[in-house]
Amino acid sequence: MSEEPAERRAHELGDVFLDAIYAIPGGDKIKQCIQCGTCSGSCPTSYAMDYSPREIIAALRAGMLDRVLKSNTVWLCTSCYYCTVRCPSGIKITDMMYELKRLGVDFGLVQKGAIAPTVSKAFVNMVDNYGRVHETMLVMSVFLKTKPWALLKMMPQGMKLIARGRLPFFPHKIKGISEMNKCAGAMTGAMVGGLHPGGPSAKEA
Amino acid sequence: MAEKIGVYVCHCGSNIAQMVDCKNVVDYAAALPNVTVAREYQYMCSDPGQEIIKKDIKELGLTRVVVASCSPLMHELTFRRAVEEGGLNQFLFQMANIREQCSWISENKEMATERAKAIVGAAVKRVAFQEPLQEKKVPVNPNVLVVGGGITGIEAALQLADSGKKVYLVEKEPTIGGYMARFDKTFPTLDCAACILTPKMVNVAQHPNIELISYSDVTRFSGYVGNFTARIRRRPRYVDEEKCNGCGLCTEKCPISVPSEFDCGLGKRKAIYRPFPQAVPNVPVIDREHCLFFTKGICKVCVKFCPRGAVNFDQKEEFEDLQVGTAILATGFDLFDASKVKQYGYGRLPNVVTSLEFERFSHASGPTGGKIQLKNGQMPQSVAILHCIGSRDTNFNEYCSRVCCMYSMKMAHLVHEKTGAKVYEFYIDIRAFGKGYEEFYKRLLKEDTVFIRGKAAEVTDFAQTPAEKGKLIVVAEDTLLGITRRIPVDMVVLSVGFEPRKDAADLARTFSISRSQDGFFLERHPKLAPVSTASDGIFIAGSCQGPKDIPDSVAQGAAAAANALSLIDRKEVTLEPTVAVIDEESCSGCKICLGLCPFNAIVFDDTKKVSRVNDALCKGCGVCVAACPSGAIEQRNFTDDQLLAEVESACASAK
Amino acid sequence: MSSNYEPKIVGFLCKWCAYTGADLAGTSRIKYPPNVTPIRVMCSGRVDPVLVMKALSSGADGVLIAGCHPGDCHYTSGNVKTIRRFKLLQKMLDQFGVERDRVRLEWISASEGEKYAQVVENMTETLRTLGPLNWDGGKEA
Amino acid sequence: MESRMEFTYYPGCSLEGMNKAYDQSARLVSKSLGIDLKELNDWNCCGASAYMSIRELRAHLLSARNLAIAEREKKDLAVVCPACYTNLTKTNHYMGEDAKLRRTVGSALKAANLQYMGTVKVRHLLDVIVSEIGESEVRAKVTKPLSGLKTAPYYGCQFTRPLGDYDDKEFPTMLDTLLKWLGAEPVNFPLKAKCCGGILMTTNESVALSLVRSLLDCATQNGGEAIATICPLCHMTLEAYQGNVNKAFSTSFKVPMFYFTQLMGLAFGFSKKELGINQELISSKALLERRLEAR
Repeated sequence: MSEEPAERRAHELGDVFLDAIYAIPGGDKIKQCIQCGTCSGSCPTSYAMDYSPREIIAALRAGMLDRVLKSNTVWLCTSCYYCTVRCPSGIKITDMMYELKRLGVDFGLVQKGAIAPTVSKAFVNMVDNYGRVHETMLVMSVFLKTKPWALLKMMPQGMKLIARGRLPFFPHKIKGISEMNKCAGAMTGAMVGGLHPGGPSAKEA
Repeated sequence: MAEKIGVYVCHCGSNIAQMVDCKNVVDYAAALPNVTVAREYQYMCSDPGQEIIKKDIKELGLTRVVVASCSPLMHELTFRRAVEEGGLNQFLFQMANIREQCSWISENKEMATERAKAIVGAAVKRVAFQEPLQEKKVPVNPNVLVVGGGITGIEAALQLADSGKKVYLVEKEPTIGGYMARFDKTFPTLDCAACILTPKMVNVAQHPNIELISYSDVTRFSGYVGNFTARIRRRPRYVDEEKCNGCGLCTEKCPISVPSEFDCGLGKRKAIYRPFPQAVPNVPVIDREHCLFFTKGICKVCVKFCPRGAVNFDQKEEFEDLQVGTAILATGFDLFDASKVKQYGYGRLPNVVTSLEFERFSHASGPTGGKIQLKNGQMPQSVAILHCIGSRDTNFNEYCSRVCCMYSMKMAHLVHEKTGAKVYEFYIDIRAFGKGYEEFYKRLLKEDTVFIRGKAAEVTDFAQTPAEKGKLIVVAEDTLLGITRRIPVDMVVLSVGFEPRKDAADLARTFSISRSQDGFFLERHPKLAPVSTASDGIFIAGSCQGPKDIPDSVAQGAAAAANALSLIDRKEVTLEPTVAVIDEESCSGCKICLGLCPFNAIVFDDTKKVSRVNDALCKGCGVCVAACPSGAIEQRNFTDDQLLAEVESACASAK
Repeated sequence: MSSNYEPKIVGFLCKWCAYTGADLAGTSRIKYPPNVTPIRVMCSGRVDPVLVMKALSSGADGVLIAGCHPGDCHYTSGNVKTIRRFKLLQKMLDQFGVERDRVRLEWISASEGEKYAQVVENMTETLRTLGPLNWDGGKEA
Repeated sequence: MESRMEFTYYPGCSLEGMNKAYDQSARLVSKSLGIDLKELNDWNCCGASAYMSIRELRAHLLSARNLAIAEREKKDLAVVCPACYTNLTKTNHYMGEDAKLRRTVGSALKAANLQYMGTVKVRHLLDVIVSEIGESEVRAKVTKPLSGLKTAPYYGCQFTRPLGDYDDKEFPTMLDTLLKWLGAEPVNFPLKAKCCGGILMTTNESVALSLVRSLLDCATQNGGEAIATICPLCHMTLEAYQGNVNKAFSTSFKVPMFYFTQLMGLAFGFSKKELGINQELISSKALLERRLEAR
């Protein structure tokens, strides 16, 4: 009865999330998960996850979305795809993790203080503005937003790279950037973000 | 002539009635031309259901009957019999399938009812054109062909032979015994496999009613139920089976040693060899690939030492035709190739072995004399057994191989007993469904076998801690704890699953039988006809139908024998009269049909210049009927008139 | 055409493979549109083009011919003859101006219940887009 | 050398920055093998994982734009970054399989007068060199064999997973093969296709560093004196963070890193400068002198 509002929301969203996952190519395969643990055993970072990928699927199917959202699991996925190629049920677990990241961001439900969504957003901004990623700028902007002190720590490394000409200062902007954004605009608003109507970022787009 | 047709719509409990408005269908049928009576009933196949038909035939003078119920594959024979008992020729009956292909597949009652009406209407129209036919009876040849000499084929052959029937047992290897001959112990009772198998093998060898044809295969199979001809190809052994007394001197003296297939390449055999000491027949075979005579034209040591002059390098491949009435296929399975799953390191990491290799290690007459040992000859102190290798996996085979859980636990017990090593079982689910199996699982738990619920993710030799140095590390999520564990062990055994034989497709073609989606042979009915096939007189038993353990295989071998016996003891079988007939008046003698018939059932009469069908050979496919440019050929019970009537009505009556 | 148009399909199914496969779809309770009236033949090789034309001229919107996979024919090679005959059939359809998509040849084994259901579903969908045939068998021409 | 194979070439963002030596050396050795790489006109980001984490459709659109431009050139697209390979190929596959995605992305492309019919094949340069150019051609170019250079062949994740079907997904061997052709000695490297953790370096450094440490451990324990890479992110991670690993775990790794194209270039007789080896963070000078120049 005394559920936190966020938890209640998580419960309500359980079905929305499941449907969103079913909708990605091959997404409904999670119905056929046999909970064998191949994914988690194959995952290079599962030891640091609050819940293993197998447990994430179990929680999703049980409608316990709060577990999924509160965990650091999806943002620890490195896209190594071992789980995907080994899964005996043919589940594209990595793709599922991407979808969960998008859902978290779209619904504003990411873990507090998580850096990874910030990095991803900075990445997206840069690509949308320049068409390409400029590593120096990306790193700078992320650290300025999250932990500026860390930049100092990285100075010696950075100087080395600069000395070897490996840190160009100015970003390259592609010629087709405006037409690229026109293309993106041609897709409906809801589609540009995730596919999740109601999510705040869908409105932004 | 106006026919009097009776139409009977079956509810099949609620199977049909809940999706098809049967009353509506009956009303529709009653209004069709020539329909005298239309009724509905709960279960038409029941005795009272059949009685209704019989009574109506007698009292209303019906001349044709249509039953709308399940698939003809289920009950066509039942109703034909009822019609016959009612006094009508059984071919004046037509079945309308409104269950499998109508009610069961529909979600909309209105649409399903319309479809049912169309199907019934078509049957009513068709039945009016049907003609009385007489079934042909032919004698059954009592000889039986059994293909495959594993435990299943052995059981089938012995059962048949003991009842006095002649059995030809064809085995493609030099010896019978199959996989079971390679196993050490058998679960859950832990009988020694050889102790219970070898006596049966000897029985086969000595049985007066069994002709064992080893090192041979079936290349062609033709004819029809009760009267088949099997073409056997005998490969040359280069040793005369009649002369050889199995003394083994040739093998002893042969200078060439090569890896033994029987021992999975772990042990050696000679170029003239018996796969194992208790081989049946107890006659060696010469391996042409390695024999010095065949490769270099020298040596002949075996010839020199054979006291009976049995070695014969001039033997040639021979073909022989056998006449049999029935055949039992017990061709078994292949094991999954573990090297396909790269993450377990089979073939790359020494001491990762398959379960069959383990059996050979553990076998008293195996390459290590029954010692379970590592590549360096030492005894393992810890062993991991990985379940479901190649099974329950969409990347390889989706099905469960059924036996691996149990044989894995048997291996765990043997490791424990013989080495005292710590044993880990990595499993997804334990499937211990047979008699005494769950009890065996409990016993293993008591023996301190460590069961880790989680499919192994990988096996690596990269050590991350000093304790892992020099070990194989099995990485898996312990799903009951929700943590990934790294378990260092000395030996990893991969419990490989079953697969259809590589040549299963060819064999299915040779015998005109089907395969299920997984590639194993398809039974006629999964519950009620598990050893029959869609081809009359051809039975399947054991793991060629799907993975099975020894008790189930033996049961199926015996079941197939009983099925064959039941057919033989009928003495004669009735053949479907749905053969082709040629109207000599209309035949133009163009001979197109001759080239089309796959059974050479059509002959050309040179004097009358017309074609004629030999109805003993005709199997009633109807290909010639469709091709005849003069429309001179008809297929009984599938005549143009009948099919055209059915087609016309199928379209017209639907809404 | 009214929105509740339901195409009528005549299915010639060989007894050994396709008919058994269609039965399996039912036994497995797979749902698909009940638009096919099945007609059982011993072999797809029995399906004379005349039967197909008869179906189309009698009110069928489409015809499905289904047999064993090539190489798996119960009669060794009946379905090979079906393939050849089917090509001829397609030319006939062209002559009469009937869309080729209305007549399909499919290989369905006794274990492919799911495939049968998919084929019927897919074919029903195609015929819904094509609309009713209303062909008189070429009498006018 | 006359060119026998023509590709459009997609360097990817990371080859413009910290990994420009990869780009430099890839172009150089390709040219000498007769592979004509024409840089894709005005290419854009492939929609890499950070982008995919936020926007699905638009990530596909990014890849589709590149593919559409490549299709206009009527050539297949060669890439060197495995992550770019994965993203471009994924979009290529999914647009082929999923009609809805094809329609949505297709109509969006129209806004820029672009269209994509699905005819472009994305190829990884290593695959092209090993499968198409082949042993005899490569060996024929080798003037300074890398004799005795004990190299750990490091593939990383996305060279074959999930979509690259030209090599084994668990134990790829193409790089091993190529190293042998160059005269080098590929060492046993059980972790050859494991994750380097690079993507976590900014967000979860401790997890990332322990992954890097395992790789360095594994490579050196098996006798590797250098690591050959095919992925710019892996390369950067293993090169730039060896110091951090040493600090965190009190180790003392100093393993020189080479892009596979740099090793090819060395064997083909190009200078270290031409190949961008002078841009390295961990000096390979001593190693190369000991192994190659001492002979």
